[in-house]
Amino acid sequence: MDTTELIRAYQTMRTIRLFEETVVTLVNANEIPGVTHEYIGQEAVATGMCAALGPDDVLTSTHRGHGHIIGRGADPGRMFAELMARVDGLNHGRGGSMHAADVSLGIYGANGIVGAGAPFAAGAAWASGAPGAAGEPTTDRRVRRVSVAFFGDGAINQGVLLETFNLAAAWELPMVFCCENNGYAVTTPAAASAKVTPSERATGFGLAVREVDGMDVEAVYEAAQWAVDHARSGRGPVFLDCRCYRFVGHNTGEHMLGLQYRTHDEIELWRGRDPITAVADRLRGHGLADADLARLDDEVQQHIDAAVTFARASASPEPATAMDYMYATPTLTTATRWGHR
Amino acid sequence: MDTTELIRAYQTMRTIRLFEETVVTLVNANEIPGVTHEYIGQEAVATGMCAALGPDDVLTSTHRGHGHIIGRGADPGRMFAELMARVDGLNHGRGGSMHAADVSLGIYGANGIVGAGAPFAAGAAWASGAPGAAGEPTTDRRVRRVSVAFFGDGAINQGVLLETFNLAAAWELPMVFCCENNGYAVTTPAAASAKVTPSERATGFGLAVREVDGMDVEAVYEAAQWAVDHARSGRGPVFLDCRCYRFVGHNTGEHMLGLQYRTHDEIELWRGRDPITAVADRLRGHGLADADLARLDDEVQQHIDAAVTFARASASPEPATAMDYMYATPTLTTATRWGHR
Amino acid sequence: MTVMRYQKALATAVRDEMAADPSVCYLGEDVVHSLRGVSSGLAAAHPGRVKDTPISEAAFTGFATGAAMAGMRPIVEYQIPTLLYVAFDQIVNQAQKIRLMTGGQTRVPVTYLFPGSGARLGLAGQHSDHPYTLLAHMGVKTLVPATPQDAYSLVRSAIRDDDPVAVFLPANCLPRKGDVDVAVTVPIGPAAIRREGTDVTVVAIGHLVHEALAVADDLADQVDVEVIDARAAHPFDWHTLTRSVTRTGRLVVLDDTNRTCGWAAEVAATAAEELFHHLRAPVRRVARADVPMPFAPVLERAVVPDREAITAAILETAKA
Amino acid sequence: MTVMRYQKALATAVRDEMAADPSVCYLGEDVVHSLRGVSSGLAAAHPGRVKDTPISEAAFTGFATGAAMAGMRPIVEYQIPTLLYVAFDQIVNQAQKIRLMTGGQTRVPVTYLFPGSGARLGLAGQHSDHPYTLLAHMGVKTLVPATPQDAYSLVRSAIRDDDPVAVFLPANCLPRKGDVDVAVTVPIGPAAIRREGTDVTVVAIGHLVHEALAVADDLADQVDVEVIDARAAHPFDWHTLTRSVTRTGRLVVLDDTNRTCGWAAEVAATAAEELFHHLRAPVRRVARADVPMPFAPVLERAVVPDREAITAAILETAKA
Ligand SMILES: Cc1ncc(C[n+]2csc(CCOP(=O)(O)OP(=O)(O)O)c2C)c(N)n1
Ligand SMILES: Cc1ncc(C[n+]2csc(CCOP(=O)(O)OP(=O)(O)O)c2C)c(N)n1
Ligand SMILES: [Mg+2]
Ligand SMILES: [Mg+2]
Repeated sequence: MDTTELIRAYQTMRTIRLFEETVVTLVNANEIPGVTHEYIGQEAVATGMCAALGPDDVLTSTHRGHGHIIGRGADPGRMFAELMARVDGLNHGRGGSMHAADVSLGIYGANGIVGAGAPFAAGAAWASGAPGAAGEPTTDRRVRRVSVAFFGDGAINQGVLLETFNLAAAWELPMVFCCENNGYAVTTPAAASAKVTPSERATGFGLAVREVDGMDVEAVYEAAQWAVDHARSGRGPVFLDCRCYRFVGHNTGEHMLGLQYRTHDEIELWRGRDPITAVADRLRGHGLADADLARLDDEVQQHIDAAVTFARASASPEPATAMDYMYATPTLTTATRWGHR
Repeated sequence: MDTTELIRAYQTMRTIRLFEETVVTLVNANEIPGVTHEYIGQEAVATGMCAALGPDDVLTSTHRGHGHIIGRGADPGRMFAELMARVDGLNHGRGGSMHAADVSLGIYGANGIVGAGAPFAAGAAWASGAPGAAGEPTTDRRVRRVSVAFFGDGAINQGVLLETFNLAAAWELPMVFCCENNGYAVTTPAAASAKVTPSERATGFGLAVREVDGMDVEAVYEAAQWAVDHARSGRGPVFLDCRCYRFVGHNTGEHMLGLQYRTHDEIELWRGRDPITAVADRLRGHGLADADLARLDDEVQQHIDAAVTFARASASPEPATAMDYMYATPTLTTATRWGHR
Repeated sequence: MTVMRYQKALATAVRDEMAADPSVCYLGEDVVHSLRGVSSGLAAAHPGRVKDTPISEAAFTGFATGAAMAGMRPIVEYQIPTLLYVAFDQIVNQAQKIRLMTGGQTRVPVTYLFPGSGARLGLAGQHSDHPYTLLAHMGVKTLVPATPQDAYSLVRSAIRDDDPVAVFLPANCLPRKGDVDVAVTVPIGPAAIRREGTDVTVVAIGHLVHEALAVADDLADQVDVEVIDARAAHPFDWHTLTRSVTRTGRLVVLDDTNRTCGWAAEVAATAAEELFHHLRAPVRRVARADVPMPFAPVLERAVVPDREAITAAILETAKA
Repeated sequence: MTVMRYQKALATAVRDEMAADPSVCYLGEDVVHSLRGVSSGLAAAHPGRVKDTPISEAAFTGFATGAAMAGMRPIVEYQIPTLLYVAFDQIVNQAQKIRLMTGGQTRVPVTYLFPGSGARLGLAGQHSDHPYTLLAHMGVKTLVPATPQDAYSLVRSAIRDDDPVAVFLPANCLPRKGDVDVAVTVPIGPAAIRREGTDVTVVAIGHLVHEALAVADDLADQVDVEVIDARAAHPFDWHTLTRSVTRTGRLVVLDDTNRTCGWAAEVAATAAEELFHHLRAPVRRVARADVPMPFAPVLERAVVPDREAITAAILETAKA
């Protein structure tokens, strides 16, 4: 990455981190209802991956989706508003953390069911080259749209995702499987749930595979560029096995349960590899002064503060609108059922 | 295989073949209701695999299950009776072709849903060594029960089977995945549905894999012995990729549809490798005369004829018994619902 | 207007929509060779828009969702009705919910086709279900056309609808013949009164509409039966039901799903709530017994709604 | 007799059955660390009989089926109620049907636990369902204990039952406290009359039993409400219902699943069929609106049955 790109990556990663730290505060203050899963520690993956995407590309996200959504460029204000269940939220307060989406940016949504979003990415990838779909293949055989499916190491044991690996490989879909291999599915170590690594499994489906240091945004970006180009140029789907770590609990509430499935040492070891600190160090290598970094941090802080202010100012939905958005083509009789409650 | 074993294999294969030919006749004569999927051409797989099993071993079968069930030693009379929906059927006329089972022989059933039986095999395999389960591990760490899951090449794209591959590998279950790779899922060639071979896929889950000539009963038997021993001795699950072919349509009714997905030449090529003819030839090599073979054939014919006679003599279930066997522990209220029809 | 078999009308609807709209595509197992007779000739006419899928119902259902969000209008064919269960999460928890969950940011115009749904003597436990109730309960628009005209027109409406729509095409309807006018539009929603009558309202769906009509004719000199074809398990046309029951005061509901919490329960329950003061006799349901389909045809006949049970219910209701 | 939280009673039932019967085992995601609080300490007490599963609901559900056929009595825990949809085929099309399909050759004694089912303010579209109706419709024995005593005793009955039994443990019940006598057996089947009354029969299930009781107390000087806790969505105790409605002539049914074809529909429909001549007022259902759960708590409150709606339904019924 050149300096400009690296600065942008730093800004994105800082934004995700601060967004997430703010989310934790807001959850604990009961300003955000429900359950959220923080992306803290994994910022390099979403940032590097999204940096390689073009404007028409599509992504599907997970329960741990904030990083992908912010990384892809969604407005933090509307994202906070969504998490805070406000009408100006991305989903008008209908989705919350686990279903946040910004379809205008190709974000087909977080998902509460592990693995379940991946086939959407496959379908969208296909539509980009299918006759009649919005995106015809361009003349040089490069497709307009590449899809990225994000998922964790735990997801690779879920049937629908495995089926999607196969579908993508068999149909040579222009898509990238981005496995955020943080080593755990909630409390369960990846190795307890599978005899092979994610890469080995993906190879067995005929996907092109690369292992990536998911704590290094430049490594992710480089791999992502290769992967997206591979897919876009019609050479078929790619699987990126991004080794990373979450610095915090599975979700905001985990600390209350007192679970002991990772050692203090292990957590500290990975925290020592903080992907944001790493980029800051590199930026210093690119000639940025501490003051420059402080200014960047400050900008992010202001951005997030403004976002929270925006969200707080947004209204709650009206109870009478609870059935809104249910059907795109309402029929007389579906509509009247509401009265029957 | 020594001569005795080979003769037994010949008898089994002939029995399956004649059973299936008789089924076709009975379906066409409307003596068997519903849909049946014939095993004709694949006899070597079930025969070789079942020959390697011990008395406590378990198998799960498929929609194309007659071969597995006869191969495992179920009574053809009770099997015909089941297909003819009679009270003396293995399932008392409740299951039919797609659900035929003989649990006393460890046959946990044919299955109408592709891939769906495999996890039962995994669970039964686990129970064989689990504390409290019927079968404790023997002292030499060899487990009492090995499970075999049969399935086709089309099934390896089905989520539940892929998840079961993983479960078996991760938990080192004593089980054998027996893939009957006949090259097609109904009309769809295996290569159109997957970029890799079944073996490659299975390797990617960490299963021990062997490719087998599924038209050669001795090759299957040898591989099956290895596989069962591998599983029984605690070395983990095995995947056998048995290359074979079905000589007839996907099911008895296919010929009425006039589908053209396999060439005449391809079918003839494989028919030229008829696994039963091959065994007959080898038996001649073992010194059997044509008359000996004719006598064996004759015995099989008599056996099947008697089986059909038995089945035809069996009564239809009484309509009033339609809810029988629904619950193992009926409750007052579940029972009374019948009256509400 | 031509006479057409139901199965042909269904196939023609798909063919006409594929021709009319390049964003319509067709996915399923063995659809290129048209194993189920819905997609004959489609692959040749529209190469690239007809895809044989691997045996991966969950994934190809989700695939259709994503393609729909990206601008296509996929039709997904399931080879067996119970494959709904394998794809269940992808239909009821994903495709169906995405629009509301995203606050209306997207539409999911997918049509799920279940040709040959319901029982067909001898298909046993896993091939005889008729699971339209499950989808109705989950709020999915769920159609069960009874006639060739409806097979044609409702399937076209389903494909043009901007929401997920499931269409069950009962095995017992596929061979039926009837007039089909391709110019006729049948919207999703309104029921059809197939026979007017004054004594008893019979609400039926799918092939049971024809059973109801046959019984009504048989009983014509004793009871004047009104037969309503619901057409959709969801949404249900309460207006037409209300008008009819207000006149007859008597209601029998026919349903080819398990009796407990089945579709007929909804109709009967709503009648008990909203039409109570019009009812002159207890509501009656004729539904499947709560049991997996036993294989033996003699047992199958004992657990599905048949003319005998329908006749008994109508007579009992008329006389109560 | 001790005072226990519902969640603790549930965990104790599992612990006691594991101790009593070596063929009972426990499977699910993160059960070794007991993420859902049901399996605390089990893995240490019974090494080998408690297994953390990969995120493979379909496979581990089928795994339990096979283990059950081989002599075990597995308990399967699902981390989210809607994971039922992912495992749907393996429960409703496999485990539930195998016994009948094999003509009684085998039993499938598996218990499916759904701790924390239903809505819990803010869990949104895919974590708020309460899908007991789906299983009841498919004939699966389906329990929804309301009290700590029932959480203890019904879970034990479920584990000892020789058929698949699903148990939904409503999120809104988990923190409740109550007396638990571990010597008490509660069989699967009979409902419980939680409050006797003469004016209106209210049938409820799960946490709605407590809502019903609270409303009944509130209304005590206007209406004398009888509250029946169904305990099981299937089988339903028609006998107890009949006895009650025969006296009160008025029925309100509370249901935490989608209204359309929901469990309340079954109760209301059967009442309209069998108790018609005893009914003095229209039956009323209070159920969820037919909509995926919207995230915003204010919207969630608008679509689930609440005391206001229950009160209105009871008063309306009492006065009709
Ligand atoms: C199909 C399914 N099973 C279980 C869950 C409950 N659950 C939510 S997140 C999670 C762990 C996911 O692990 P992984 O895929 O590695 O993602 P990570 O949380 O590590 O980012 C589980 C089990 C779910 N949401 N969906
Ligand atoms: C999950 C599922 N999907 C689709 C079907 C319909 N179907 C029955 S058999 C079959 C093909 C199976 O192919 P394969 O596994 O190769 O077995 P074969 O028939 O070749 O023995 C299909 C698609 C089904 N029964 N179950
Ligand atoms: Mg993980
Ligand atoms: Mg095959």
